[in-house]
Amino acid sequence: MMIHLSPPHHHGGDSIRANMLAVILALMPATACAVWLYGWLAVWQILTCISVCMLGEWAALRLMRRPSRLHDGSAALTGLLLALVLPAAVPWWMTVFGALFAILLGKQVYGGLGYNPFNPALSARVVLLISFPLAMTSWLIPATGSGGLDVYNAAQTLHFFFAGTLPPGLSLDGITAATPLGYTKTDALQGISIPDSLATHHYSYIDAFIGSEGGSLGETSALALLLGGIYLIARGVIRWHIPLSYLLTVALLASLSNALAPAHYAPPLFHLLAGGLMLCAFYMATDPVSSPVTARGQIVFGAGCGLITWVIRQWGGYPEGAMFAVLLMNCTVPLIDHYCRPRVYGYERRP
Amino acid sequence: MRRLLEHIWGRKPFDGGVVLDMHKDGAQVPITDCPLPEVLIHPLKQHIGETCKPLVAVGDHVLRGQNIARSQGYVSAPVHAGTSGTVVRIEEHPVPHPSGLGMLCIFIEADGEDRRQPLGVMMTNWLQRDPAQLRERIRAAGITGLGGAGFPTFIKLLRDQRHPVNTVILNGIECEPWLTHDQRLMTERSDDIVHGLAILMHMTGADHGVIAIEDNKPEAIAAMQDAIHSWQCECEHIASTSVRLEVLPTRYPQGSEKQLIQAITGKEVPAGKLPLHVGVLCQNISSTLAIYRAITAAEPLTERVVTVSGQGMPAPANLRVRLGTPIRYVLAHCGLDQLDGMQIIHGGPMMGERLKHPEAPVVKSTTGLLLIPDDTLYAEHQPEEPCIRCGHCGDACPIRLVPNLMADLIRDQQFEQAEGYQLFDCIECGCCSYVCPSHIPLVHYFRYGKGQLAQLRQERAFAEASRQRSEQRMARLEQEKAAKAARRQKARARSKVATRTADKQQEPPA
Amino acid sequence: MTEFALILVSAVLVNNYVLSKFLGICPFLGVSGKTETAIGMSFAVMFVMTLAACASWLVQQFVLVPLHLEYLQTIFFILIIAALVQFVEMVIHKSSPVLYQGLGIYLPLITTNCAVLGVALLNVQQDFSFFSSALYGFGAALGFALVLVLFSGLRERLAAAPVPAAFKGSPITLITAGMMSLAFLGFSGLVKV
Amino acid sequence: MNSLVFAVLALGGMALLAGVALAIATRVFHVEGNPVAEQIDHLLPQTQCGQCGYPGCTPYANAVADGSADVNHCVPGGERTMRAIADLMGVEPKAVEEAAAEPMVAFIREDECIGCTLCIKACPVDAIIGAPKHYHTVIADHCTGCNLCLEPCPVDCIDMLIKPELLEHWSWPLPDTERARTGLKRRSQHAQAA
Repeated sequence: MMIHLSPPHHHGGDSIRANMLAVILALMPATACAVWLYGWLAVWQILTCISVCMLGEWAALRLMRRPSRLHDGSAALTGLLLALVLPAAVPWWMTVFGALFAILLGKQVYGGLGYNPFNPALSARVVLLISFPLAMTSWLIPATGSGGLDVYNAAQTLHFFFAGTLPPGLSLDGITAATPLGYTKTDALQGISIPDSLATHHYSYIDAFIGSEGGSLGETSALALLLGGIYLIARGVIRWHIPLSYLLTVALLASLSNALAPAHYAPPLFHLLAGGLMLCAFYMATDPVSSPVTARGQIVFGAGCGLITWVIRQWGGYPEGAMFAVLLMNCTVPLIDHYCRPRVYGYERRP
Repeated sequence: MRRLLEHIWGRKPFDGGVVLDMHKDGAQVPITDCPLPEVLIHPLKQHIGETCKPLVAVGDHVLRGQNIARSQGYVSAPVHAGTSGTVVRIEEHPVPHPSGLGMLCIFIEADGEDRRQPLGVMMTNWLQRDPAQLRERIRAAGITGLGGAGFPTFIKLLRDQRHPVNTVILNGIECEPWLTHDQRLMTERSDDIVHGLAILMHMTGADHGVIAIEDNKPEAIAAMQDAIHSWQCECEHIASTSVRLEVLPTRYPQGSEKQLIQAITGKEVPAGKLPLHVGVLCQNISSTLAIYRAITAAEPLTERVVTVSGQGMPAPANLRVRLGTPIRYVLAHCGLDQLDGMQIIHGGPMMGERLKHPEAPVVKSTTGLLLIPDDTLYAEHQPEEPCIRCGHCGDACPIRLVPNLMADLIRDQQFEQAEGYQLFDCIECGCCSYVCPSHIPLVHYFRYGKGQLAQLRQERAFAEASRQRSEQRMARLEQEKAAKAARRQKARARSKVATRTADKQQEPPA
Repeated sequence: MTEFALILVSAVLVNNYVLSKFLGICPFLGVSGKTETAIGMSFAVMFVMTLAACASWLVQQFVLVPLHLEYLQTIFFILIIAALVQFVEMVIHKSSPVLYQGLGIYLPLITTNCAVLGVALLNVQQDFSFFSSALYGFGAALGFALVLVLFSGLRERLAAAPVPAAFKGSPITLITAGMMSLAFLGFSGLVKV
Repeated sequence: MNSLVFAVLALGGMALLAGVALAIATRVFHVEGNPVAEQIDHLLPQTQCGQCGYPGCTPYANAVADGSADVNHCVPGGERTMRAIADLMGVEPKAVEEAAAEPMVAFIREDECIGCTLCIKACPVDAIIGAPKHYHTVIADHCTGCNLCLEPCPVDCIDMLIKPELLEHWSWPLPDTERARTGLKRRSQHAQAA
């Protein structure tokens, strides 16, 4: 039997592993930020997520008698991403459930790497949010904030994380606070205008940019996420189309609405820095497997994400819409791929 | 102005493409002659199009340059004897083809005299000749695109009133790694090349001649610059024409005709059309030299320059090889007797084919022979992993296809859908496979898909023809049956009448 | 104006018939194998649903209410829907035999599509005006079509995926539908209806 | 009592109305013949071999179109034809019962042929030529390899030969990678399971 090898007989040397490691590297600033804000709690959270994801992947592939793919780092990346979108105060079993959901139902059920239509980390995040709405919307006040909690040393956080017991004298209400998206939403329901709401909660753009405020582990610091995102674009791991069109759409819609009715619509910068938008724009929406492949398709995809994010934030029942937006747009990827192909050389029109 | 803007914006001269390690090891090695082997092997098809028909029989004595196989059909190029000698065999022999299958070849045993038979008169006064006459000479000389594709050259030189050619582009890009033969030719025979360009411009009536070279060949650029200058001094009388040198940034696959035209003129060749339709003629350097020789020296195409290089080659060489020389002989001349553990690539690493039999001869489309150790080659072909849809393949595609989606469709045997993604526009440059982080052999999938589609077409056509024949047969049988029935009825009627008349008393049977 | 927009948004996204009300699952799973068939089915359902919403409103207002026959609602509505479906079936058979083949049994089954009957009954329940019910019917059909077409795209992609043997076929389809439903939950609370 | 009459009348009237409307629609949208049968016929390889149990390709196409035959009876068409038909009919693909053999072509050993013309009569595509008492020969380009001429030959002088592989007709095989192979295997398993 003759083996036919087709040209090219030359390869550029790129690999899946290199791509995944680059994304993990790009997430390092955000991870560092999470540790800075939530101390040991963040460490336990992240380690649990990553190890459970890798374990789940190993077991699933083992069960299906398929070769192990742990070496390519995709499971670790899913774990890290999931950890970064979870609130710090989530108990361990929720984390484990989320991680297993991400790997098993988000990814392996579809045939493993490359076939999942939805972003695994985000689908797990949404399942957790819908199943445990209270736990998933309790945001710990960061260590650098006013709380000054001593839950942030190794032993007590372990206790808190695994047994769920708080140190004596502390109640969960006392150590949690709403995120800017959360309090503007609840205030809006009580008829308080956005500027007033922001003023009463001492909102500051600088804090939001650096990330010293409540939120999920890794999504608070826009600065750290931006650094990683720019690194990814510069290295050519992701393209600029999705993040740019995503962020631009949100900014555009926010500035238009804010200009028309500043009392009801938050300013664009608030939207850009708030919630999981940055994380979703640079790391979730750009997940290559669940996003369109063509440049034109990616722009459409990003714009769709932006539109849905803004609509849900503005009028929806949930304060944050970024993860729903990405998941919803993930549904449309096959159609976008099919209809947004570029014009082929030598043809007048696009197919 | 456009160029300046592009320079500021840093626009790529064409879409997609990749930057490769060029490995132009043989760039400084002058062209030398490869000695004549004892037996030359001439395959009957060395071009795109119809197979030729032999004009000689076993035992015939032929001269170098004698036409030994006539072209059949329009898209075809005749074959000429590589040296003087005797036809010893006409039989199947391996040829450079990815299938490794053989083809009918004419074997000529050299008599060592190497006597020539010219094609006709030497047309040194080509400027006074009719372009149609020159075109016929090029056809008769058996010249094909020597850049590797092997499309008969004369077809591109059609003078069409509706599509006047205004620019002739000489393709001195040589964007494949390792290959250096065109670069050496431009350095060593720049004057002849410029004359060849002038012939092409005369034939097509073009006003502009462009010689395109990538910026990694400074010597060739300098030589061509001098040649253009001296030619311009020589022919000041042809004032309306202009010849210039275009130095382009190095990028693969700039040497592909369509991409080069886009890089130089900014225009795209419409799908399914020739460059003629955008007023451009694109010609390879080697082909241009062959045209120059065919017209001024009445020499048909019997030799070409081949680069012998690669990781497994200690000293790279640029050899002038007689067409039909067995590849094993060429390699032996370069000091490689032992081919174990070596793979031979026929052509460049990006588009060349792995050669299955070193006994195969050098043919018109042999641009280079690369010797690559087994391990090195297999390291380039790593096992395929799942597609992560990163889209790098689409970014690298010079014709803006979506390779990963096409490969998915082909893997799923949905060939017609893949065709809807313009599968047949793929030029198989290999950029997509080169950049793929999952090591998916995309080009291989596309070739498989194209082959399956062609087969499907063929089967459909055959089925349609069979159906028609079957229907005709049915109609005929039907007709015969009807005729028979009619005859029988007539006969019965007649016999009835006969019985009645013979036996009037008796009742006819019920 | 705002009211109509809200009805439309609510019917298409928030209270999507397939993903939030879980009506019309049968054709949703049955004809979503190929995008082309799904688009054909979408148009058929859109046509039937909008007309059924209009016709059932008319019947309700001018036949059932005056004659005090509200208890016969279901039978009357099914009669109307069945006639409409028969008509659509004939049109499709004439205009596109391939689509007719592709839709197969699911085309006549629009008759028993609970989404269509659901629209007719909900219109009555919500006391919509004629235009509102037509719009609601159209919106619901649009939502059905949107989800069906998106889902068919996903399923085409899934067809080539090496899904583990135990999950091949219906399981993975249902899981994917569940995922979509999860994503559509993001729209909840968008319109307070 | 009254309301019951009303109910019956209203429902009956409604049904009558719908019935009349549909009757008119039937007239307007009447469909002649079965266009799907023709499309199926175009997908079949037209070997006219009868291995499907029908006397030719067109009868089989008609049978598939009206639902009386399965999509998997065409042996020479192989899996590809079956898939194409299943696609067109919108049914699940099924495994073809027998594996398609390599493309064959009939060849008559002329020195043994007695010129009986039986094979000529048997050939469904008129690919055999010859006159009574003269050698017959097969037009290789027209032969569909259906084997129908083997049976009637009284002296068994017809051979089925494998069509030679020509360089011009060679096409690239599927890449020899694990993924491509499992893909192919998956498809055939799927077809068998269905």
